[in-house]
Parts: sequence; C-alpha cells; structure tokens
Amino acid sequence: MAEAKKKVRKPPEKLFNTADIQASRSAKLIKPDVLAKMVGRAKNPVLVTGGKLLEDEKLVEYAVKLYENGVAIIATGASSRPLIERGVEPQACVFTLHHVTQFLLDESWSGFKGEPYDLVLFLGFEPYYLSRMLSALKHFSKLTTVSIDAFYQPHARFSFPNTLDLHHEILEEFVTALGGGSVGKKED
Amino acid sequence: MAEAKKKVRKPPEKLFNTADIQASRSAKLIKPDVLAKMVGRAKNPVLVTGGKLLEDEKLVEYAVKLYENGVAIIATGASSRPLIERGVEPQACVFTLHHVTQFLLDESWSGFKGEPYDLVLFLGFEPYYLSRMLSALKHFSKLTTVSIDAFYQPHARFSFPNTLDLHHEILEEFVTALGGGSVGKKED
Amino acid sequence: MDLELREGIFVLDEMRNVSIKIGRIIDEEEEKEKEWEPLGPTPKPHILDLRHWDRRLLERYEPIYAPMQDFCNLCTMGPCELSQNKEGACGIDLKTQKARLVTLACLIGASSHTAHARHLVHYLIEKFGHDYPIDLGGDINVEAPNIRLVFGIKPKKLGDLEKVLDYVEQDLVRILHTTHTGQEEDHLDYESKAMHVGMLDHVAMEVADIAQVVAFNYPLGDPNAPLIDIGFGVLETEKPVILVIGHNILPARNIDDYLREHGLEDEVEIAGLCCTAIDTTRYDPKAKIVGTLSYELRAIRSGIPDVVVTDEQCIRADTLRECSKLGIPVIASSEAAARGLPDRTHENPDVIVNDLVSGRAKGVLIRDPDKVGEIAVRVAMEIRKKKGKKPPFMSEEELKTEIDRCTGCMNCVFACPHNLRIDKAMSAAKDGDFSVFKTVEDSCIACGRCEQVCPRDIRIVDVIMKASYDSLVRKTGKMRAGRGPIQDTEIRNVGQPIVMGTIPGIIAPIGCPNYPKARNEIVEIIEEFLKRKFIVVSSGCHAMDLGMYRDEDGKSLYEKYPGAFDAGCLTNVGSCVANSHISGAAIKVANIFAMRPLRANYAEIADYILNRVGAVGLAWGPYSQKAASIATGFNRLGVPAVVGPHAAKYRRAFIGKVWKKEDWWVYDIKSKQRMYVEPCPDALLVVAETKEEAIVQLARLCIRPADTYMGRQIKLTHYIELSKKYLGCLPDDWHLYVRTEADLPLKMKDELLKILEEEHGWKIDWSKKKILEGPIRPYDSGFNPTILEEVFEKYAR
Amino acid sequence: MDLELREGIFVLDEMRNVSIKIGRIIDEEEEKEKEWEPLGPTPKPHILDLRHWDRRLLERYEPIYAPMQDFCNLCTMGPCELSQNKEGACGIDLKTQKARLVTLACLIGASSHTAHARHLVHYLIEKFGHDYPIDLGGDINVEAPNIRLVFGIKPKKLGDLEKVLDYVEQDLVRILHTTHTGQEEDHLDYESKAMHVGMLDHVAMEVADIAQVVAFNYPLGDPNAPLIDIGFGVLETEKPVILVIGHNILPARNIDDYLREHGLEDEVEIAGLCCTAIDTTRYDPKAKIVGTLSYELRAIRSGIPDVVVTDEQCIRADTLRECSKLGIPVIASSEAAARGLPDRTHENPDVIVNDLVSGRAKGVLIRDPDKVGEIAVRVAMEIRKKKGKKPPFMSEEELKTEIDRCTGCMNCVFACPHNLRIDKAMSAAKDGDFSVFKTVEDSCIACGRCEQVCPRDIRIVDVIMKASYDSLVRKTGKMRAGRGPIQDTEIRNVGQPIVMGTIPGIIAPIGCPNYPKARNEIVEIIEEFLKRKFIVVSSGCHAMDLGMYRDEDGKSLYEKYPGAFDAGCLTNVGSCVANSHISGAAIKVANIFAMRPLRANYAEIADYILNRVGAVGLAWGPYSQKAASIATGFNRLGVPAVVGPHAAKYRRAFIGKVWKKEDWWVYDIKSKQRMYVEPCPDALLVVAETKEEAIVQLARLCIRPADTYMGRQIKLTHYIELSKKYLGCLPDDWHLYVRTEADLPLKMKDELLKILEEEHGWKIDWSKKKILEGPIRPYDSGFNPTILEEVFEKYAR
Repeated sequence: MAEAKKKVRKPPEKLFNTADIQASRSAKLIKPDVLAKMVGRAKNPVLVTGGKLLEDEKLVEYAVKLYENGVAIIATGASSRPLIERGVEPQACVFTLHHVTQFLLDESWSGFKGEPYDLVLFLGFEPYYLSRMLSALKHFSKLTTVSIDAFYQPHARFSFPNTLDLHHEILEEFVTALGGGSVGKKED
Repeated sequence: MAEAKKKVRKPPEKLFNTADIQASRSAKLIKPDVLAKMVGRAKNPVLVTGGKLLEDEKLVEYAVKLYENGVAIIATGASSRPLIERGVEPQACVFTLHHVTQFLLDESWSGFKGEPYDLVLFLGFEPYYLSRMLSALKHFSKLTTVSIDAFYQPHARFSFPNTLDLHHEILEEFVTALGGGSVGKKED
Repeated sequence: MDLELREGIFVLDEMRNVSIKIGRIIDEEEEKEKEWEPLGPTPKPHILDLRHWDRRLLERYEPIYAPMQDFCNLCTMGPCELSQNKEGACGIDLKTQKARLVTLACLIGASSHTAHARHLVHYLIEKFGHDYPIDLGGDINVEAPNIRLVFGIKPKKLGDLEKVLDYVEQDLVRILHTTHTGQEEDHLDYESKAMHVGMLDHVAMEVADIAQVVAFNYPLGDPNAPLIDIGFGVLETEKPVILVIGHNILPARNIDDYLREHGLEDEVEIAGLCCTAIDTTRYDPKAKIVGTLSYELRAIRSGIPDVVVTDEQCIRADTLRECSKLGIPVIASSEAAARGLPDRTHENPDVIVNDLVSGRAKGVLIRDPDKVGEIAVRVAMEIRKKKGKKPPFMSEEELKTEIDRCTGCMNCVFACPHNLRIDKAMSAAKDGDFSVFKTVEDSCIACGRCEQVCPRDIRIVDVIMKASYDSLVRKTGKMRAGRGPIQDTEIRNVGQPIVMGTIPGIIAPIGCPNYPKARNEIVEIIEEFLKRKFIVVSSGCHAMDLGMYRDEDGKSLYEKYPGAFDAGCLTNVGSCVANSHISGAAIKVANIFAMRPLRANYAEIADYILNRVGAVGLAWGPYSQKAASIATGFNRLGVPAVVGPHAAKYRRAFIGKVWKKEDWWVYDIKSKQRMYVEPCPDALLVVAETKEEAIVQLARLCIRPADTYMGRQIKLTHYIELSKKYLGCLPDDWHLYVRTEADLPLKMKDELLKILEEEHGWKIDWSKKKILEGPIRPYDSGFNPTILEEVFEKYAR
Repeated sequence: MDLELREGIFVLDEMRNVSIKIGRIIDEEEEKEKEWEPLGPTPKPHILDLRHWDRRLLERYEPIYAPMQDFCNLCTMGPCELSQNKEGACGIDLKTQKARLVTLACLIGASSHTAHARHLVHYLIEKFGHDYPIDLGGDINVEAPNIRLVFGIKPKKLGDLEKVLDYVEQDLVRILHTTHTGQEEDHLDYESKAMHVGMLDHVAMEVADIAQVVAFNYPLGDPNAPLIDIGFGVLETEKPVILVIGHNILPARNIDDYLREHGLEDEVEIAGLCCTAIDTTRYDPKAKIVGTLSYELRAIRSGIPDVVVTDEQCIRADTLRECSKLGIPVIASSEAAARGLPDRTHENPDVIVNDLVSGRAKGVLIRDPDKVGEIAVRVAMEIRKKKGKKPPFMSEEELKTEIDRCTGCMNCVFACPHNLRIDKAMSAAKDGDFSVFKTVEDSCIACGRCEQVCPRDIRIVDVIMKASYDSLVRKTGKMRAGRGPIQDTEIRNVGQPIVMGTIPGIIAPIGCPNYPKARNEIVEIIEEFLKRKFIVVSSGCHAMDLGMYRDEDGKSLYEKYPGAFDAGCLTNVGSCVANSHISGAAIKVANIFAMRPLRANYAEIADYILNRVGAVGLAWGPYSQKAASIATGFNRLGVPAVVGPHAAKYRRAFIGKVWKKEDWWVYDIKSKQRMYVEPCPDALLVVAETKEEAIVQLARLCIRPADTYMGRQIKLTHYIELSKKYLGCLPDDWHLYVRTEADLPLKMKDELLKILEEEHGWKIDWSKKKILEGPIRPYDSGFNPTILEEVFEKYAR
C-alpha cells in the first residue's frame, strides 16, 4: 500500500467546490482507525449509500464489508441494487437521500427499524448533493454525520480528507480497522 | 512585555465577524518583525490611517513612529487631525478610505505624490468597513495589502492576528523592529 | 346595446347637446359570468387568499432546507451568521432566511416569464390590435385554464391579457416587498408566498404562450406538429449562419421573415439555442435547433456562427467576450441584456452593417426586434463572403500544444461543477488515449469554470470538445415542434383513465440541461414510461434533449412515439412558457372530465389534482430561477416533481414523512369522515440521484388516494416492477398503498399476500385470498377525498 | 364636452336607438398637455430610455465594488467562485455579479415602497373614491414633481395614481427579470438598471405620500407642523400601551380613530416605532414615538407594551417570539408579514379579544386594517386590567445573576456588529462598575446577535439595557411632525440662492438607525450645518434621531431651528416615503426657479441638479434595501450622498477620481465649448467613517460647477473652515475648486494665494491680488454647464 501511495498523486487540500462554504463549523478530518473506534462505540451506527455504487464496484465491496462488520445500511434507491445482489439486507432500499435526510432531521423518528441512529456514515454520493444534505443535518439536527466519500465534505461533523484516487485505500484501512472491533448495538 | 501578555486574555482565533467570509484567499498571518522586513524591502510603502485614531491616542503614537521611520501616511479625513497635530505631514488628509481604495484600484494612479504604492498598511479602521475595502483590493487589484489592526482581516494579503487588548503590544514590536531598518524609497 | 370604451377622453361629434345618462355600469366579470360559469371564491387572489391551502400542503409536505450558506448578508446590519438556526440582527432565523431566498428565486423566475409575456403582448397588440381574438381552434375551448382558474376570466382578445399581467405584476411586486428585511418570521409564510409566485408564474407563462400561438400561427394543439432538425450537426456550415440565443422569439422571427421576404431562406442558416430555438421552429419548421444552454459556449467556440443574436434569459454572460475573441459580431436585442453595447436602434442599417462586418464594432444593441432581421442577415452574408470557409476550430497541433501544457495541478477538477477528472483525461491524452476525454465530454456542460482557474490558461473547454468534435458535429436528431395546448377532446379521452388510475400517470420532463450524466439518460428514463403507456408531456430543454438521441435504427423518441396527449405518447408543448399547458392539462382534467368548476376556484382544483391526477414532473437538470418557480407553481397545484441532484441547491424541497401516520389524512366526502390514508404522493419536490432512482420515484409518485382498485393495481404493478428492475428489490413502502387484495398486481398476488402476512402481520383469508386486517383504510369505490374543509362542506352537504 | 368613462361595459338607458358616433379619441396625455406643458422626451421611460444619462454618470462616477462574498449561488450550476473577478458557470464575472446584487437590493427596496403605495391607494380609493382630488393646498402647485418628471402627468385625483403604479410595477418586474441567470454581462448595465429602479422608487414614494397626505389631512407642507413627543420616556406606563411597529399607517390610524370615537384617547397610549410612528403623528399629533428600529427589541423587552401591532417592513423577525416570552399578544395586520399567525380577520372580535387576553392565542392575523382598532384597544385595556402595574423588566438580583454567569468567552464580541467589548463590560460590572456598560449601550443597536452565541444564554441585551435603563426610560425629546412637500413659494425663495451658491447647500439626513456611534452624533453633524445656514431637510429614522437629543437647555434641534425649507432651518418631511419630497424639492428648484421644463424630461433635470443644486444626502446608518434604492434614486437625479461605514456593505458606491483630469468635463452652453471643470461633486455615494469626516465630505460635496463666485466663496469658506476645524488642515483639493481669486474665502485670501503660488505653481499678480494662471478653467459668470449632448444642443442653438 505504501507503494500504491507513491504512484498516486496526492489530491490537493481544498473543497470539492471552492465556493461551497460556510461561516460556521467545518468538518473535522478523521482518520480511518479513529472512525473505526467511533463506530465501535456508537449505539446504532448506520451507513447511507449513494449512486456512485453503481459506477464503482469497489465501493459496493467496502459497503458490504462494513455491513458484514455489523454496520446497518440504508441503501438509497440510487444504490440498492448492487448491495442487494451481494446479499445485503438494507434497512431501506427505495428512499432517496433526500427522504432519508428529511427523516433524520426529525427527532421523533425512530429509524427504519425502530431505533434512532446516533452515527450516520455516508458513502458514494455526488459531492454537491451530499454537501447540501450534510448542511441540512448540520444546521437543523444534532446527529453526528461522517463522510467517508472521496471528497472532503465540509458540512459533515467528521470527514475523510480529499482522497480521490486514494479513496479505496482509505476505505480499506477503515474496514480493516473496523474488522477488529465489534460493531453493532451496545449496552447503554 | 511578557508579563503584560500574562495579564491580558488571549483573544480567540476567529473572524471579527464569523459571517465575513470568502471562498478564496484568506490573509496570511504576519508577525511584526517579518512585516518590518517587508516594509523595509518595499519601494513605496504607505500607511493608511482611520477613525480609531480619534479614540485611541496610542494608535496615533504608533502611526507617528512609523512615519518617523520613513513610512508615508495617507491620513483619511477620519484621522488626519491628531496626526497633523503631532507634526505628521500626510500625503493626503481629506479623502476617505473609500476614496483611497477607489484610487488604489486604478493601476494608472500614481499615488498622491507622483509615485505608485506597492505595499499598503491599514491602521485604525472599523473592521467591517476595512474588510470591504480590503475585499475590493483583493479582487480587483494586485496590491499587497496589510492590516495592522486589532482584528484579523481576512481579505488583506497579510494581517496581524486578532490582538484586541494586545494590539498596542504588537504595534510596539512592529515599530521597534522597523526602527532598525531603513524605510523609504529604495533603488530599483 | 354593448358599448365598450377604453379609458380616455372621448369627443362625441355632433352630440354637443345630447345629455347622456349612464345607467348601471355592469362589471365585466358580472357580464362574462353569464356566459360560462359563476365566479369562484378566489378571483385574482392576493398573497394570503390561498394561504389556507398552502398551509395544508406544508403541514404534510414539510419543507426541508439545505442551506448553501449559513449567513445572511442582505442588509448592512449583517453579515449575520445563522448557523444552527441562529437568529440574525433582524431576528430572522436560518430556516426563514432560506425560505426568503427561495421566495426571491421564484420571484426572479416568475418575473422573467412575466416580462417576456408583457413584451410579447405589448408588441402583438401594437401589431395586431387590442381586439385580436384569442382563438385556439375548435378543439380548445378551455383556452386558458390557468387564467380562468386564477384570474377568473375567459380571455377573448389580446387586450384581455393586459389586465391579467397587471394583476400578476402587482402581486409579484407585493411579494418582492415581503423579502425586505424585517418581514415574515415564519418560514411557512415565505413558502406560501413562494407558492403564490409559482402560481402566478403559470398564469404569466400561459399569457405569453397563447399570445404567441394565436398571433404567430404556431401549431394549435396539433399532435402531428412537424418534426424539426436538432443537434450540432444540423448546421450547414457552407452557408452563412445566424445563431439566435435566448427565450424571446421576436428578433428571430424578424430574421426569419426577412429571409423569406428576400428569398434567402435557402441561402442563410438560422439556428437557435434554448427556447428561442424552440419557438422559432414553431413559427417556421425549417428553422433549426442547435441545442440547450450547455451548447452555447460550444456553439460559439466552434467558430461556426457568422453572427450571434441574443435576446434574453439563459444567455451566457460572457457571450460578447467569447464572440469577440473569434471576431463574431453580436447583436443584442433585449432591454434585459444590453451587454454593454451601444444603442444603435435608430441608426442607418448600412452604417451598422458596415461597422459590424469591418470589426469596428464588436456588437450593437438594437432595441427594436423589427430592425434586427435586416442587419443580422446582411452581416451574416457579408462576413461569410469576407471570411470564406470556416477553418476548423482547433487543429490537431493546437490540441497537442494545449494538452502538453497541463501540469496536472487539478485546479480544474475542483472548479468543475461535477468534479470531472480533467487531469486524468489530460494525462491519458498525452499518451494518445482520448477515451477519458470522451467520458468527460459526456458529462461536461461546457460552463468554462475550469478555464477560469487554469494557471496555464489552457483552452480546456476546447480540448474537451475537440476530443469528441467529429461525433459532435455529426450529431443530429428530430424533435416534434411545440404543439402548444392540449386539446379538450384529448382531455375528455384520457380524463377518466387518469383519474381512475388506468392510465398509470402523466410524466412531464421539463427543465434545464445541467444534469451531469450523459444526455441520453433523459431518453432512457422517458422511454421506460412510454413503453409502459404513461402519458409523457415535455417542454423546454428536456423536450430538446429527448430529440437529440437516436436509437440503433436512427430514430428519435419523437419518431417512435406519437405526439398526442395519450397513453404511450410523447407530446412536446413548446418552450419554457408552454409549461403552462402542462399545468393547464391537469386543470382541464378536473374541469372537463370531472366537471369541477374552474373559474377562480384554485384551491378546489389543486386539491382535486393532488388527490386524483397522477401527474409528476421530472426536472432532471434544473438550474434556473425559472425552473424553481415553475416547480413551485406545479407543487401548489398538487403536482409533485422529481428533480436531479443539482436541484438540492435550490435549498428547499417538500418531503412528507411516510412513517408519520397522523400526517396522512383526508376528508372523505362520501363517508363524511376524516380518515387516514396511504401516504401518496409522499413528496412534492424530491431529488433523485441516478436515473434508476428517478424512474422508481416517478412511478411511486403517480399513486393517488383516489385511485380505483384497477388503477392502483396498475400503478403498483409498475412501481413494483420498476423497483425490482432498477433497485433489485420490492420497495419498502409498497404495502402502505394496499387497501384491498384487488389493489395487488395480479401476477404477484400470492407472493405479496404472503409478505403482508409474514412481514407486516396482516390477516389474510387464504381461502378467498382476501385481506381481513392490515391496510391503513379499507377500499371504497365511492371514496371521494379532499383535504380542504370548504370542499368537504360544499360536497358533503 | 368631456366624458370620462372607465373601462367596462356601459348600458346607456333609454338610448336604444341612438347611434353614437365616436369621434377622434384624444389621448389623455394630449389633453393634459394643453393644460400645463408639452410632453418631454421620456414619458414613462423604460429600462433603456435613460441609459445614456446613466452611462454619462457612470463614466465619471465609477462604481467601486466591495464584495461581501466572492462567489455566486443564485442558480444550481453554482456555487461558483468568482474571486479575482473570475467568471462563473454562466460566464458572469464578480463585478457584474455584484452589480446584479445591487440591482436586486434596489428592487427589494423600491418594491417595498411600491407595494406600500399600492396598498394605500387601493384602500383610499375604496374609502374616498377614484375621483378624490389631489389637492396639496395653494402653495403647492407642483404637487408631484417626481410623477410629472418621470411619468409625465399631473395627477389630479387618487385614480390617476393607479396608472402611475401600474407603470412602476411593470418596470420593476421587467428589471427583476434581468437579474435572472444569463442576462447582462456588463456591470454598468446593471448599474443603469439599479438607477432606473431608484428613480421609480422616488415615484412610488411620492404616490404613497401624497395619497396619504391628501386623504388623511396630514400637514400640507406646513413649516410649523406640531411638535411631537419622542423617546422611550414618552410612554405613560400607567396607562394601557399599544405599540405599533412598521411602515404603514393604516392599522395604527384605525386604532387612533377607535380611541377617539370611544373617548379613550386619554385612557390608552398609542406609541409607535419606525415610520408607522412618524405617520401616526402626522395623522394625530397626540400620538407618540418611541424610536427607531434599534429600539424595537428594547421596547418589547421592557415589558411596557400591553399589545403589539405590526404592519410591514423593518419589523424584527423575532417579534412574535419575543412578545410571547413576555406574554404580550401580537396583532399582525399585513399580508407582507403574517408572522405565522392564524388568519382571524373575519371572526367575532369578542372571541379574538378573549383568546388574546387569556393567552390562548399568542397572536392573530387581522388582514383588514379597519378591524384592528377595536381589537387592539380592547386587548390592551383588558390585559392591563388583568395584569395590573407592570413589574420592572429586570430586577437588580436578576442583573447580578446574569452578569455573574459570564465566563468572558468573547463569543458576543465577535457576534456583535460593532464588536462591542461586552466581555470587558461584564467583567467591570462584576466589580460593581457599570460605566463600561453605559459606553456599550451608547453604541448598541439591540440587535440581539450576542445572545444567539452566548453559551450560557445570558440575557445580554437586557443586561446592557438595564445598565442604562433609568436614563433610557426618562429619555424624551421633540420632533416636528412630518410636514410633507416643500411649498412652491419656499422653492421660489431659496431657488436662486441655492443655484448661485449663496445658500451653501441642502443637507438631507435620511436613512436608518444602525450607525454605531452615540445617537447624538447625527445631531452634532446636523447642527454644524444649521449654524452655518445650510438648509437641512430630514425624514424617517434620522428625523426621529434628530429629535431624541436635547441640549443643556433641554431643547431639541426642532425647537431651536425653524421648520421651513430655508437657510438655517430644519425641515422634517415625514416617513420613508416622504423622501420623495426631498428629491421633489431638488426637481422643483430646476422647474420653479430655473423654469426648466419638468414634464417627462428626466435627464435634463438631473443634469441641471448635478451641475447646480448643492444638495447632499446623509445616511449615517443606512441598513435596508429601501435605503439602497432611495440613495440610488438620488444619485440618478444628480444628488450625491454621504453614508455611514456600514453602507460599505451595500457592496457598491460611486466615486470619481479627482486626479483624472479627463473625467471632469462639461459642455458650456454659453461658450459653446466642451471644457474641463473642477471635479465637483467628486462622488455620488461615498462612505465616511467618523462624524468629522462626514461633516467635511458633506461640505465638500455641496460644491457645484455652476456656483457663482459668491457662492463658491461661501462654499469654499465652509469647506476650508470645517476641514481646519475637524481635520486640522487645509483640505488637499481646495485649490481645484478655485477659478478666480473671487472664489477665495475673504479672510484667508492672502494666505491661500500664497499657497497657490508656492505649492501649486500658480501665477499671481500680487499687486491686484489676481490669479493669472493656474485654475482648471477661468471663471465666467454666464457659465452654463451640462454633460448631455441633447441639452447642449437644445440650448446652444
């Protein structure tokens, strides 16, 4: 992997859109191992997946690995097909990220399976679309949101940095780190 | 001075107005000694002074010291009186910061005394007003602008950090550092 | 005796000594009322008159806000940080501020159509007179459903349209007023105002389109309107080429007239971009369409046009700069976009032509559309004569030079609205592999932001275009010319099937061209629904895009599917302003089929549509303020819309919560009860990220509470089939829409009943295959839903 | 025979068989023309009709842009970064984008006044009829200078105002259209449009104000309009208090009427904030004024009001939230700001009163202003009865508790628009020293942003207010009621001295209350000019502020200086919309004194004013979109404005370059030559940072090219004196304004001649004390400048 890093150009440290800005809190950069621990500590973490899974099979793979490590998946309609084909039973398969965000914003919502989510990971979205949804969640909810996408997402609570061509590597690190821990429902 | 620092609360590292933002270049923080060197290297540096000089006599003192070290002064109408009373002969005394900015934006302008300025320092302004003018200069000119005011000015090319109660100290350091060098017109 | 006088001072000759006693002045409304139908409750509604309806919608379809910026800087007390819904110096919070901005965006959009309509009506009245009749032909008796519904009149002549615009303008200004600092403190009140603006927009669009349809003899609701050449390849580059860009036909029409009058129609090409192109082909089917906004920069950069004529809206704000670089003169013709050019309206055309041809003038402003034709044609012909055959826009050597200069800094990637990997394409191209560039071109909207940030000033747009240039300039398609309104007979034919649900829905692809994916995506989506016998009705940029793509047999959708407003047909109503015929069609279903009173009866009709008419808009690439306003107008009328991912940047959408049972209720006029219903449609505006997701959402949003069991069965069948096909699963919520076993898709009945029993705990009588317990409500064929007390009271008496 | 008929269907009784032959229809303009003056070149000008004038101004007064954000996110192709004047996805660059936003801000401002005017005119025509005369009394024959100048009619009755508004609304919508994506690509074209909006704004304001003046019997240009109680201390807190907030008198008037009709005027207090307050006192001098926008939160937090009635504009968007916290019911009365409240317009007042008094309803929306009076009065009285004497808004213990909770985190300092050192004030107060808080209070506009970011939720606004509460609640002043228009006779008296320059200038303090420094600063500035015999004419918030401050003798400026429009007098014309009388006065100088034709002759009049009328606006604390629009309207008319530092956030100003000789030229009608002139006025909109700077800029900007030597001498004297007094020096540019030795201030003549010789190299004949060489141009008493070709050609023939 160290070799792979050498080959790939390091993406610049800037916003996917330099005009996608905010006055307030920007996402903290998070490292895969730290995130893995955070997921491990969460009561009901969930991964929301998006349309890039149709373009990039590796993303499907990583989502499946996360699922196998006990992270529940909300597959937006844009991404459910390949996940289901790999045997994932997503908590939802037809709703859009827009729906999911609207639901997450409602404190009275108890999730698709009767339990509210406390940590929400996002993978595989158009950056500009995800950015808006993370902005909604940042301003109007108290949820902890994490972008594990290839572009840094300023409106998330935590985000991977711009990884671009290194995206698969950082996801690999993440699932590896997660593999050791036990994900899923914890005692209160 | 080390003692003084202990007494005074360190001001937080944020914008004077958290919503005064931009997508592009933010001012680089500059240290007083570095700035002194920069002034020393400049061909025709100038200090523009503002209305806070009427409220804070110390600012007048520092402006005078800069002047005595060879930095020309453009006194905006808001600040000329105390400077003139201290014997400063400003390059201009009646124009507003707004006028001065409009003039600086014009590449064909050769300054109040026949020579264009290459480094422009700003002292003693309402932060929100200075911020707008620095924004104009940032986007529509190639001038090097420096804020030596108490609040960090994001739109300048260089700026002191938020100093607030430590403002006099940093100015002191600046004039001290400058004292050693020779300011004024250099050979090309 | 009817004596109609316009306002003014009248001299009655030879009547000096006659004393005229004026009797009772009959109000015009009163007079017309006799003719058609009684005045409804809300003629010319002002801001708050329909607020009760909006509130009903907004309770259910809660706005979701996705801030673009978390501060406000609209007044000098600011900028104020509003993050986490903080309040600013004026006391406004972030949600309310976002709703205020949405209102402002809708105002800009609606005012565009209104100003366009005003310009047309003013011009046409000057040409054809105040009394020129509004006659859309025998099959279109309900000539102006939006005007009837909102304003409460039946416009008979062009002059009648003026007062409609007076009203629209007055209310737009009233609402613009409300965006001043220190007004609303509740975001729902701004949303209600935005909805009002959207409604007015449809009225203004209708004014604009019926005025031009009747005055310029556009097709009158003709399902067989002619097929038009479309695509970059339609340009005959050996001829002088006039490129018209914008949204207002007047200057283009004058050019077309001039060519015909001078027998030059075969000598000079007139081709258009955006809605001006569409309307020009409605006027003259021989005119050609290059494409949408995303072809503007390409069309100019290609160097093909000999002269560019701009009118208004959606014209790149670097048109003059770009044209000047290539020596292409620009004629600006609109007060809305004078482009900094000198006003030479009243000068001698010879002088102007000379200045433009010689290059002394980069461009001119000609404010009178009737004067544009001669100048544009003469300039095009003379320039062509002078310059001769056009050189290729970029040579292979230039291409190589540009590519070689790339350092891979990736500035372009971060400036690109779609973060396209131009760096990789450059890198591959250096090694002779241009395939990555072809992929990039597929998603490139040619906005040019990449070039703005390139430290080497590489002509990136040109490089991208060059990589696909050969296929680009060969690309041609066919679009059916905008037919204008839907005929009353068509409505009569499909009204019942739509309301019963046996026509599964109306899909309306409308909107702009900034969707990121390949341009054939919209074709794929729409063909799925055409094959499934939905009605498809399109307009504007999407109508163009649908014509751009040919299948293996070389046929575009317009050639494969008939142009009627009927199941499995593809109708193009026309340009942006023709969107009013789509809302009009929904209104006409309620009026003509269901006989609901139309006149000044907005809330009842919208309530009818929401509960019964399975129409859904699709705006796959909406970019403009007009699109925001149009969509909001559809939403107020009870028509949901699925929008592409960029539409998230509109900051606000309307999405209900399917899991909140208490949100989904209606009054049933038949049973005289308030009851819970299935959550359909569950959203009024929702983003889909991929075509797969869009297809499923469209099918889903066609479901309506009033569906008969036959209708529901058909709709559920499509929904479930499409979900399985594109999502690989049964949709999560299908069971919510089941009221009776008769609602279930026939082929899957057993399987689904089993799932209902096992996964959802419903009670099934397996002997009769009947549902005993489970659904939100039982099915009743007389079910007659409304969410309005006033409608309930009116019919439940 | 004149027969005027409105549009409609007419039944002529008993005339069945009479054949009426209608002769030539005389156009209304044609008819009126005979009465007063021929129609000028630009009646009802549309967007581009005055562009040539704007371009002339904009060449000289180059816009300076100070971006607030360097990106655009108005459409979904964005957000686009535009820093360093980059172009966005639509091709727009940063300057053009900023000009577009300025246009949008002006549109919001102008539409506020237009909607306000429309509401008033509609209401008044319903009450008083279409034919109710516009009669402003014998001394005001030029009743509507803005309408005459722009629209080209002489309005005679209320009905005439409707068509003026039709025109204004139509053009506002046209211009709003131009802010759509993809229109102008030249920032100057947007600036021209913004100027058009500003001009329309003055027309709309004039409509609004003359309508209410004539219908409600406000003072008719009365210099001795009554003195009004103003200030926090005017409230008699033992009585029930109704607080009215906003800009539209209608509901407040109804309250006032109700009180009078029921003999309750001495039982119940009606007091207002913002322009509603001003207009209420024009209607009833016994009404009281609490203050400006910056007193809104304080007035509510004080707990004094028993009921709050809001209408529209500049009302805090947390009014309902704030009132509800204290149990104060709110009655919203405007469609522009429904505040999320239930519409109860048509309910039984008894039920509404009961709900509000009991607290069951936090507030109600009553859309009919005529229904507000009863409810507001009854609620106030019953609440008062129920609650008894009001408790102090904050006890000493509460104050201490709040202060003690402060951790000095400084969040508030960075949230405060003026970065006030609340942390230091808190810290001092902990030690019992409240003096820092008093300083803070002096600059606090009570916007409440500090509280939004306080991690401890400290009631910071209350703490600040408490520290000065005793003086605040005792603070009273006197303001002269808004007198409306300037009389023609007054214009006749001062016209010559103004144009000659012997009255050194007209200073017009207008605008909003968010200037950061102590509220008496505006008084200091203005008194300087009153003492120097300038004419001072004020309106709106500044007119209020000028009355708030009393000198040692307890007198306000209004008590010390007469209310005429004359040298050394202080006139208050009224509320925001009365600003039209200030532009009107400038227009009337050109028309009444100089006999320049007025009708539809905008450019010539503006050119006249720019070159001759030394009027300057002062907006020390402009915050709103209305202020942006008003100022831009003044600018187009040739009237410069000095604005406070916050106005830099308007993003754009107009500042000429004194050092660019080639920018400063005129045509001289007398000598028939184009010639260079002194650069005056050198700016149309410029920010001053301190009161000292403002004073000097105001004096400076009063200089005009056409000044006689007497006038110039007087103006230069003031300029130089004020510069010496406040800046400690001769101004840098004084010599530019010297054309002849006769221009020089008498007392300083020798000294100045010497400087001219020594420092500027002028040649002086010391024997005659004459200037031989040096000035930009020689002085000529017949000098007759214009910057318009058409005016030059008209008069130089």
